[in-house]
Amino acid sequence: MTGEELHEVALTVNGTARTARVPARRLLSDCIRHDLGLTGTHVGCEHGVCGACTVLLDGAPVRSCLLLAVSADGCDITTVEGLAAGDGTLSPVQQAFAECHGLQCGFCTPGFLTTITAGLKANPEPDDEQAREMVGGNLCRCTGYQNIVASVHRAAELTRAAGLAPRPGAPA
Amino acid sequence: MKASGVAVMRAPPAEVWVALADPAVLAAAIPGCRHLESAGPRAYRFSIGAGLGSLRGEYAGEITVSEQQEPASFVLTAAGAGGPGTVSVRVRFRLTGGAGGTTVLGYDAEGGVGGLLAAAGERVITAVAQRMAADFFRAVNRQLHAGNVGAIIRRCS
Amino acid sequence: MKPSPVGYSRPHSVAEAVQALASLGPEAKVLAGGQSLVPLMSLRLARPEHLVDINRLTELGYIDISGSNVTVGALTRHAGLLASTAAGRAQPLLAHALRCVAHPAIRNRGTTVGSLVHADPAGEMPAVLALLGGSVRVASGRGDRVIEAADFFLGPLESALEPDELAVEARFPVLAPAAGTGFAEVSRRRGDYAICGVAVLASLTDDGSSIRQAAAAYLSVGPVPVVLDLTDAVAAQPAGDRAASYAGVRELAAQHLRPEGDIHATAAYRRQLAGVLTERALRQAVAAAAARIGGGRS
Amino acid sequence: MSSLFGARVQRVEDDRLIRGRGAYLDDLGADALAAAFVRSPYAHARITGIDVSAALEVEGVAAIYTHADLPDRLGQPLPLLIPHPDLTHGRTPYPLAKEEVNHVGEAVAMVVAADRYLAEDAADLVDVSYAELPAVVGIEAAREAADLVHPDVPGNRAANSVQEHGDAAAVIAAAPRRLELDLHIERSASTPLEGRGVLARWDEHAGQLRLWTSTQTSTGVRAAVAARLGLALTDVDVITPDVGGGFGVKIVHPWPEEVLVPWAARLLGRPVKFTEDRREHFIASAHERAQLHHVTVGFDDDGRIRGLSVRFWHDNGAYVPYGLIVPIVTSTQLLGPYKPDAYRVEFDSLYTNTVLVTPYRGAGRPHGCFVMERTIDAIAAELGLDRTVVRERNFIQPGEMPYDQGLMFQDGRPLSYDSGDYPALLAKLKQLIGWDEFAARKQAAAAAGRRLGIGLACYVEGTGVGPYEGGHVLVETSGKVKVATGLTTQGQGHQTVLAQLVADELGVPLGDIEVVTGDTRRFGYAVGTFASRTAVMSGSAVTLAARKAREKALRVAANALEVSADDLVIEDGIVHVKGDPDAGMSLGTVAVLSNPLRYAFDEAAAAATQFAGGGDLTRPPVAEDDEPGIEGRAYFSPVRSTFASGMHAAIVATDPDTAEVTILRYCVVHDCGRLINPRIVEGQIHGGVAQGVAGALYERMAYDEYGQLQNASFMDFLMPYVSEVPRQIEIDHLETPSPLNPLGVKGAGEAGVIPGAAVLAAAIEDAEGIAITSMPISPSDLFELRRGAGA
Repeated sequence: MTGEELHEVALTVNGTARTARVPARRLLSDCIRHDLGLTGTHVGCEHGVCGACTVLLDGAPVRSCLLLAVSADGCDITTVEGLAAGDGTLSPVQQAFAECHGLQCGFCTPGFLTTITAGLKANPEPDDEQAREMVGGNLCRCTGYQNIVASVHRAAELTRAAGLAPRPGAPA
Repeated sequence: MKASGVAVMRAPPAEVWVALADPAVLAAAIPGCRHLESAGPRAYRFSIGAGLGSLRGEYAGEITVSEQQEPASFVLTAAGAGGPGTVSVRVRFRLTGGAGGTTVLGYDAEGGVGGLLAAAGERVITAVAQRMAADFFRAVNRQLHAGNVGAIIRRCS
Repeated sequence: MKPSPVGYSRPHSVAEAVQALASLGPEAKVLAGGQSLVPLMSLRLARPEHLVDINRLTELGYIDISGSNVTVGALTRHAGLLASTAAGRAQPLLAHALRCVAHPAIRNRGTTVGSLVHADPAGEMPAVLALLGGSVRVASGRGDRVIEAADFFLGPLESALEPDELAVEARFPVLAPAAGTGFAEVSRRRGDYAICGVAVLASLTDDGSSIRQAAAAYLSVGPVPVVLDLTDAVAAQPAGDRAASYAGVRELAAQHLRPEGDIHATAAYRRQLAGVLTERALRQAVAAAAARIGGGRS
Repeated sequence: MSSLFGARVQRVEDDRLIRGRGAYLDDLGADALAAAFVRSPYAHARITGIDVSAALEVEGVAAIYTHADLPDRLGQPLPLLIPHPDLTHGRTPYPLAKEEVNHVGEAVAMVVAADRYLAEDAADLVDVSYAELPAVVGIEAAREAADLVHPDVPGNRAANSVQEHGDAAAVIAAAPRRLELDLHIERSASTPLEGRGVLARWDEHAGQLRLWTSTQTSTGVRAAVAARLGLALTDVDVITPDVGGGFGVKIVHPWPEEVLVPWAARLLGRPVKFTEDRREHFIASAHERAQLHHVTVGFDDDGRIRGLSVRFWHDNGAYVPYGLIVPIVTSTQLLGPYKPDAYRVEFDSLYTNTVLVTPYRGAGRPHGCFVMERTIDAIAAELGLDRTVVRERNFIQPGEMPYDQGLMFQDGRPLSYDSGDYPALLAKLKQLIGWDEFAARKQAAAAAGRRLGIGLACYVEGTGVGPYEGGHVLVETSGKVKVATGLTTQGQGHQTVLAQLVADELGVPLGDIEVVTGDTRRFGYAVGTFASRTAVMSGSAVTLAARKAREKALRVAANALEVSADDLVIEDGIVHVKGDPDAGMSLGTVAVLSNPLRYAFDEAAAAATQFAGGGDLTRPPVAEDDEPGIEGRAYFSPVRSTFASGMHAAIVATDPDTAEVTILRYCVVHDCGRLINPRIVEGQIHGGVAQGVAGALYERMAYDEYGQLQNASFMDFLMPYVSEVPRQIEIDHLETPSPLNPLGVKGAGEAGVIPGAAVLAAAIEDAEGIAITSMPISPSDLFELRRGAGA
């Protein structure tokens, strides 16, 4: 078997222009983790069920294990590393997870953080049903979700208090 | 996985029997059959491209025919392996004369898939297998009588 | 769980796309949302030799509501269609069913036309297309053609597209006046493939007093979406009446459907669900129709 | 400074993790080669040939290994970790299959390539020919033994074990009433979100191995790998990075990959990494839970249990590397808070051609609880008594503590409960869920066409088993405190809890304390993380170590301040005279003074050099019985386990049409002794309950008759989303301290999962009026039960 054809992929990741040369079959999750070295995005199943690999693609949550990197060429991507402010201040969602014990092993957490960040942007004041719906596509094996749902409400509170919208690191 | 059913073949049992024992007919009838060669008495080596839609795979393996009671019944055993996993199936065919020179071909198939197929394909395997069975009999019919397509009645247990 | 090697091209027009498909042959596959294809590739159950990525064909990202159809372009994502209030008004069943398609993150990327072409017997949108009697327009080097829903779904994961054809749009007929729709499904977990699902379309007499016609389409009970005419069981049943008995449809469904068992449900349980859900979806549909007529009057 | 013991402190672990700066196994070793495995597609087969020639052609392939390539020691079967006298036919797998495969997923060949994609391409091209053998699947097939998994293991029986106190048979025969039940629990698995993984670097010059592995026991892996690779312990470091959940499956060691990867890294002179994917985790790690039980119970008209006899069959899968822990725990923990006059338990541990079985959170307790609680519910039904009344009448009373059940526990020591108050727990639970008011609510619901049911279950959980753990506490000259313990952490919040304990002992702020777990470079003696033992074992050890450091610090400060140590206190990192904050010095300064120096490397150090003056010139700088530095090392080894307890109750609604089960309320009362951090304990309960619900209603391993696992993916293995777990888990605590450790604590990690199947089976049975004897139960199962009952 001879070497595969490589394709140039240009992405804006957390506000920074990045490029990688990857074969067509490279999953976006692997490209982010291994080609770009942003290992905060985790891979829990590689068939699109667990949501640990969720990133924001042009502002919308997607499973990075269900995208080929080549197909995301030219897109704007926000990963967990892009959620905190430039000065390191935690985003309201991150703050809420710390306050509410919203994580245990932390492996699924990046997927929840990105999902909720986008979710609260679309719906800043979710009721309990909407809060659960917001995280309804992400698996967590540790927390029983109790404190994750609490974190969604707390994050909404913090966002309102700070009078700022949840930030994807880069403009959507 | 079990499947049984009945196919009406537009030819008398004797002809159907001959057709089903003919490698050329089998090669043309087995869905996706790339290659079929004799591997000793009542044994064939095959390679097929099987599956449907996105779910395709290359398989290679052996078919053996046993328990022959011409022209009433025989057992066909096929075992193959390919990228997506392993497939093994054992089919007992029963041939009985039907109205107007037809043959009622009853079959009871019992099979299993292994490897990747079993792990992730479970949801559609049965349906795929039944469709392949239907295609097989349709094709055998086509061989028997150009264009004449047997009515396939499926029952699943 | 990594895809096997695959070729890749990214056409910038439908013409380029169909030309690529024609030249690449049957082992090439179209990549749209990829929410079904990519996991199959990662599991190496699907090993296409080449991918034709249509995500740059932004001209196919449309939703057109004119005349008798909601027409959805091949690059319209589920989420986009779900968000379209106009589409929701013209054919409420689209939104009902789309809400049951996996999870939001999947709907953000997955395309509605793609889910039709994938022809998963457990998919919601194939059942919707089948119930509404919609169609799919496909393009190829040999020209365009329109495939009616009835001819579109051949078997599990098998649609009527030829290898060199690209599905460019799906047409969902708009909801007729005095008609309503309902959708009900049971899945093990929220967002999973349904164990059984039912979409119902019902129309009432002009005065809205009783049912004129009703039909259901089922997912996960056969190799393709199954459409069942419910009219005989419920014709002339009073509408909008809580006490009205639609139990007849349970029998009908039980008689006509031949679901199979799997690791999640026995065939008998599926048959039971088909009946129960048919009645539930029918109630929704009748109530919706009655409301429209009521709304129309006031 | 107020005590942190019992405070709902925010976790110190979280900041890194929520920023995406965690370092899990696959986040490491960007320069490493990737390993992939060729795994058996057959449940049982002889390997008749392996052809790797085509695979070797794949570009980027560094090596492909089969059993034939393994050197002597490595070619042997993996160790039987926990030998038990009853385990007469223990069999363990080879790192790579030799001649025969015994379950789908067993590793046959190892491919090492430039990346995982290429490794999988090559693995696809390894051509293995098999001669299929009949597969033994399921407990019944194993018991019938028409076919054998291992030809030299008659009856597929790895072990037969019997324990008895009193003459159960006689007592049952003499009892006024008798019942027999058959109770079944299906397979599930730990399924942490992060699978297994291992990264190895071999330092050719130093002749040393550094291994990172996603494990629950780094010292265990270290010992096993050193032995297999013929290395000295001192030449092997094992480091546990962040671990994405364990729940039991990562206590098993060494996994084939854990010995093969470092061996290959040494051979190839390149770092090698294996990251298990999701499908591999389903077919190549471990499962748990499958057991079949036959119960015979004799009781009197008041519901008092006289004699109990349980015969059960445990499916241990293809191999038993972890011994008999699961069935032994079932057989001993089954008794829960009750005290039958006589008890006999006998089990067979049986081989099947399926993935091996090792502890999963609860480790045999959920099965035991299910059996005991279903039995008590059956007695209540038989006598027409309230289910809580029958339980009360069988409880061990607080005054009877410590209570010896007359059996041997999983640690080889007496099964003797240290403390607990079961009547008080039940009273709390009845209050919390409104047990006495439920009947009326159920009736009202029925009138409206809704089916409601309530159930409860009680358990006692042996936690904090030995043999020991240790702790090390070091005060740096900066005043920062470095703490290390050898066991590992998988998200339970150990760093936070251990830091809370040290902060209290040393009087330093939480932020000045750094806790390291599972790194053999920092602490070499340890056992591992299992059986809810960290708070008890490492908590106690670290506390004792901190006390030593404190005592030393006070002594040094007392000398420097020329006061009596008894007059000193440490507050906020300052050692000072009681009531006089100005008469003191920082712990950092004390650390400097504790280490007489010849060389000054900074201001602080200068104060400790030989010409700095001070000190008694007639005595040696370091006294004969003393050591430099402020540090303490201590070990904790309790005489036996602590026994936590709890009771759960749930109210469910069952849909008359679709047979779907909805949990309306789920209540927990819990007693794990003194609570170090209630927030963390509650988090552990939440997660446990979710796994309990999963095991009761959703998760099972669906093997077909050929030994193919049909749901080896998150598509069909139904791990619950938020939509499947109770909306609110209501928790109340009781604190009966354990007399067996300095903290009075008991374990809390597994508690939440234990009664799940028992509680929900009881609630569904109450709603449906149909006996529920097998779990998990799906809507389809319930529908079929209804059909069978003609309902």
